[in-house]
Amino acid sequence: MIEIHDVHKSFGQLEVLKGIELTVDKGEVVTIIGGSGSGKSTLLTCINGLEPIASGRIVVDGTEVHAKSTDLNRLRRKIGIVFQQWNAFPHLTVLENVTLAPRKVLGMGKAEAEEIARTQLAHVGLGDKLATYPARLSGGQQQRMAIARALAMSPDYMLFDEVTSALDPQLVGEVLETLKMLAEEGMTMICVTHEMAFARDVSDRVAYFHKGVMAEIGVPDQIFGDPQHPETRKFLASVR
Amino acid sequence: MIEIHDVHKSFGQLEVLKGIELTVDKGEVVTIIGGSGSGKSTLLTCINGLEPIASGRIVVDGTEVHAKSTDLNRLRRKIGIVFQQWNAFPHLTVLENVTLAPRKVLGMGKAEAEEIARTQLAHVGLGDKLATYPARLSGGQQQRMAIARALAMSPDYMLFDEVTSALDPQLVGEVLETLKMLAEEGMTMICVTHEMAFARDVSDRVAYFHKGVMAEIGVPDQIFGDPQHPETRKFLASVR
Amino acid sequence: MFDTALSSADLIFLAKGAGMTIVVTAISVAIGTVLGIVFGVIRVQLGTVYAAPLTFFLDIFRSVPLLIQLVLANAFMGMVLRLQFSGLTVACMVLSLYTAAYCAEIVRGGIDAVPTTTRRAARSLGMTWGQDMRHIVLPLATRVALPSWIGLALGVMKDSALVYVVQVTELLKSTQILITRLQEPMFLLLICGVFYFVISFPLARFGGYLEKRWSND
Amino acid sequence: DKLDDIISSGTLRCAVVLDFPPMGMRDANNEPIGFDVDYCKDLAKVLGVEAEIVETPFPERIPALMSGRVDVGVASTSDTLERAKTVGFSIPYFAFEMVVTANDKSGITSFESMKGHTVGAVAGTFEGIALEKQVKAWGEGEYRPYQTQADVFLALSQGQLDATVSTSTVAMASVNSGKFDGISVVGKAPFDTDYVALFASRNEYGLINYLNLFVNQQIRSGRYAELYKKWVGGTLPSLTVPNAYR
Amino acid sequence: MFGYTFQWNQALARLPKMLDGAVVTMEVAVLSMLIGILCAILLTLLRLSGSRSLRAVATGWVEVARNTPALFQIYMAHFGIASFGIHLSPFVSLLIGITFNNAGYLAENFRGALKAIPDTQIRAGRSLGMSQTQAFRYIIVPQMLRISFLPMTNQMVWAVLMTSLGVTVGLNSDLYGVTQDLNALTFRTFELFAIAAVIFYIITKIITLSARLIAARLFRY
Ligand SMILES: Nc1ncnc2c1ncn2[C@@H]1O[C@H](COP(=O)(O)OP(=O)(O)OP(=O)(O)O)[C@@H](O)[C@H]1O
Ligand SMILES: Nc1ncnc2c1ncn2[C@@H]1O[C@H](COP(=O)(O)OP(=O)(O)OP(=O)(O)O)[C@@H](O)[C@H]1O
Ligand SMILES: [Mg+2]
Ligand SMILES: [Mg+2]
Repeated sequence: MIEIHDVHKSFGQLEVLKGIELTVDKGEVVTIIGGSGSGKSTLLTCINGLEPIASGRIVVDGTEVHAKSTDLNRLRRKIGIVFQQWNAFPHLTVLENVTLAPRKVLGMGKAEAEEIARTQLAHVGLGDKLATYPARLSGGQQQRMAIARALAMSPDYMLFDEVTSALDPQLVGEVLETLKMLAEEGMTMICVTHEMAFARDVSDRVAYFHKGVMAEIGVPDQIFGDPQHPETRKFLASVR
Repeated sequence: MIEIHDVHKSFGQLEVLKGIELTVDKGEVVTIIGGSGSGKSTLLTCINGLEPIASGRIVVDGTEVHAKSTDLNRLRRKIGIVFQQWNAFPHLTVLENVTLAPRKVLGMGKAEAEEIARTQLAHVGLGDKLATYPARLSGGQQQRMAIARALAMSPDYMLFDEVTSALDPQLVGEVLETLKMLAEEGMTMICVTHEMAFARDVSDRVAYFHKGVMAEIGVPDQIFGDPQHPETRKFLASVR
Repeated sequence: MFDTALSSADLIFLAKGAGMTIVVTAISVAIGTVLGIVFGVIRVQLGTVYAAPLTFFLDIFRSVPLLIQLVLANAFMGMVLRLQFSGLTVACMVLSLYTAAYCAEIVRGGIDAVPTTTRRAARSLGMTWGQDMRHIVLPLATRVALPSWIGLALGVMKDSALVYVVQVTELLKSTQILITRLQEPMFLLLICGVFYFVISFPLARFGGYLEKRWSND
Repeated sequence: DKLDDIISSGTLRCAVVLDFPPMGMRDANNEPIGFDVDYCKDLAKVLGVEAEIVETPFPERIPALMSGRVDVGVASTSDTLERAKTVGFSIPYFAFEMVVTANDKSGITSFESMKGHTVGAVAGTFEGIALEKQVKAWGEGEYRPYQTQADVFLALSQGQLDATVSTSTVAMASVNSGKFDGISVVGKAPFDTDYVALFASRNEYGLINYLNLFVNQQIRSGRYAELYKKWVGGTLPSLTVPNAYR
Repeated sequence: MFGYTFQWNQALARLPKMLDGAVVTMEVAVLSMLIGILCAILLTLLRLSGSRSLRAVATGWVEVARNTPALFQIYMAHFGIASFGIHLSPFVSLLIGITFNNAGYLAENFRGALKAIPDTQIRAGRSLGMSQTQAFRYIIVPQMLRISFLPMTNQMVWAVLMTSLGVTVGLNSDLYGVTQDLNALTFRTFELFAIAAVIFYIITKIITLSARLIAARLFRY
């Protein structure tokens, strides 16, 4: 379970998160939508401790992320994250990209790590690209590889940050399919996305962010069918 | 009038255009759709003589583009083109980007060129960005600047090559608005696009390209409502 | 074309000088690179403000003619500190720091060239700072830095021509000794130039090749 | 003190300039030879130690001593008062006459006729410093200092220099070597006789005393004349200054 | 603590002479840069030219400049050229040697800069009706200058440092030459060269700082 209590966060003068409250249960899929700069990405990077927070608490399975005593490297093993920019490790093959962390972080043997990597890569449809270097992959394939890489650590939670928005329209579909599949398998997920159709189909709940505040949260039918907050209405009108 | 007769074009072994026939009348808006690699961009660059052709003829207002005797620099003044990649000149301000060609190519005075540039920039909604450098502009703004830059040469024809496909979804709208406005003003235009809604709204005719061949051409209602060619049907199904 | 009194003993003498050039270069580049990596990583980790003293110190080696650095270091070690270092030691010390100053800059550039997004991805997989450095940053930074590093090594080899001022007889000095005796300056200098060219050129080409190869992926 | 140190270390390290024939140069095997080399070996012999020749270019002679890399300088060093502020000199062990060597095409026939020409010498030497002063006094012509004696004669034979002033010994050795075309010694330079001395650290009185006595003994024993004949030839120059003590 | 007595006032008394030397050093450096940039542009064009032999000449220049010691190049510029009967003053020889070196390195930089500019830029220019020359002059060259501005600044610093090699061809009016002459007179080696080092340091700092100011003014994008 991920519990976020009254989280505040600033970059210099700019307050980017203004008291976020959100609890994500095991197996739940929460989608975050909202305008550019509203703090969606920042929230995700705070959840796995890549960014410090100013005040509030983020608790993952009972461990407070930003406590001094927390071993972040250990915590991050159970929180997979995939970013908007494809950040494949360009000097490693697809297989090596996926096995690196299991081997170095979990101390797995080569054979075992490769076994897992193969499974995950097949899962995302890259079973035939094991020996390829990322530069040879399309954007969509790179994104799927990044997903497999995160999954190979057997995380309990997955965070996705606009994983399709840097992709050509033709490639978006294949990545969204992969996410949908994961959701159906019961993975706990927080997805930041601009794909409204996807948000509606897959989410248990949808949150709308506006200028660092979570303006509204609810089941997809409510958010898309009957938005309460005027900003949500404006936003949805603009993206349709 | 742009007349294209039986144009063939190859890159090395690869035949990219296989006998294209197309005539675009004054004031007409023709949209080209089609899969990746079908030769749409290549056709546009052949029309303004940036690429040579293997055989066939392209005639613009009675001048044969690929004839030896043609002064291409002079011909290009009347054919504006805007590319998918934003290619603003990064070392010049928005105003300087737009005035450069009128001054150096048409030999206009500074005051006159700026007068025109201001009008065109206001037209595309960049009236307040004159002194800004392109690096400070969003992708959509850069594209609109590129359109103003082409318009400042008072071209008789405009060619647009997927001008929105490198843009974030939020920015697509503003650029398409600009194109629509131009079309309504009676500019003769050939637009390559992936935006089907746009093609349907704006075009007089829509052409579907498939593997270097113009598989089908017709009014939007026919192409979208009742496509004749099986490939057209497949393509339209895939993008919807 | 050349009617020369150059004997085979002289050629051996020249080869010894060339050997000295290579020895001085190898030692200085080796020590300088290690120091440069350490300094470079420290500079990146500390940030501009805290690393300022180190930056200033290293900057001196890039802002004062090497000839003066050598003369000064020699005078300082010997006259002021009264340490009895051989000329070779002084030459290697100065050239090592000289190399380190440039190398730190190259290392810093290499590390900066690794996108933060890639480093974040590594950290978010649970890798420690050290693992990130070892498995992601260094391999990637090396690609950016290696061509410049080869350029640096070549530069140091060429600049080692100046260590004659601290009584180290390297290639150019050996050539001058032979010129004094044989009085055939053009011929001997051409041999000397060809020799420098023969060591530099293939290495320079290799650097260019790496750059081309690695810039593709 | 230093004298004891040398004796107990078993080696005497001498700074010698090896591009200054016939005082210091290299043989066909590139081994050091010359008047100064022999002189150093003689000194080592009387001290009962091995001689080690450390090659130093002209400008680096005194720094080499200061930095402790050599024990004494046997390097044809003029005993100027300016330098004596830094190092200690023995009594003179050799004296140079200065001559003018000119490129034949320049038409220079004497010291005076160098006026207005491009002339040069080795940077930082006695004659170099004196010549530069003279060119300034003439107010025309140009003075160029080169780093080595070899470069000076090279520039002279290439015609880059019209004339040079150098010690008669090196001028004769170079002209007679046959390596330089079209240059000849045209006359004396009216500079003071250049007395050169051995040098050591300024405060090593014991060593300097020893050097003084050594120079004196070399003359008395006839070894000075012997070496002079071997390396230079001709009339033996006097090492004493008329009407003065030293 | 030290066995050496510093005599700074002796050395400082000579500061005016050394500053005169610094002026000569700057003259050589600035001239060699200006001419070097012109040569480098020429070399860059030659290397793009259709003629095989012109390309070979340019490439040869660049490779020799980059693969042999600067000391060697300067020595050649004096004694090497002289063996063809051309006599140049030490100042000119040093200038030629450094210019040769500058041009070689800068030409290589310019080439890299050219590669870094996407060819869509030329296309964009051409499609507005500009000729090849116009596109090059108004679009490529300004961007090229920006990309190679930092390398040019570095080269300028090196040019200053390289003037210290002028002594090998008989120059004694530059900063290093003056210092060496003073050293031969007084043998206050440490003090004199320390002062020279400080002057060199200040000169290079002035260059890098003013380059930064110029860049801030010129390149506002
Ligand atoms: N490292 C940083 N330093 C300073 N400001 C930052 C930093 N990262 C983000 N910001 C700022 O914080 C605000 C929120 O950024 P964030 O990336 O969280 O927005 P977002 O909702 O993800 O937007 P988008 O949809 O464009 O990705 C923005 O104004 C951004 O400029
Ligand atoms: N300069 C070139 N050299 C070689 N091949 C080229 C070149 N430009 C284009 N091609 C090839 O020609 C074919 C047609 O390319 P073109 O860019 O015209 O396609 P397109 O229809 O515009 O596709 P897209 O929708 O992806 O932009 C492609 O297979 C492409 O790889
Ligand atoms: Mg974001
Ligand atoms: Mg295209």
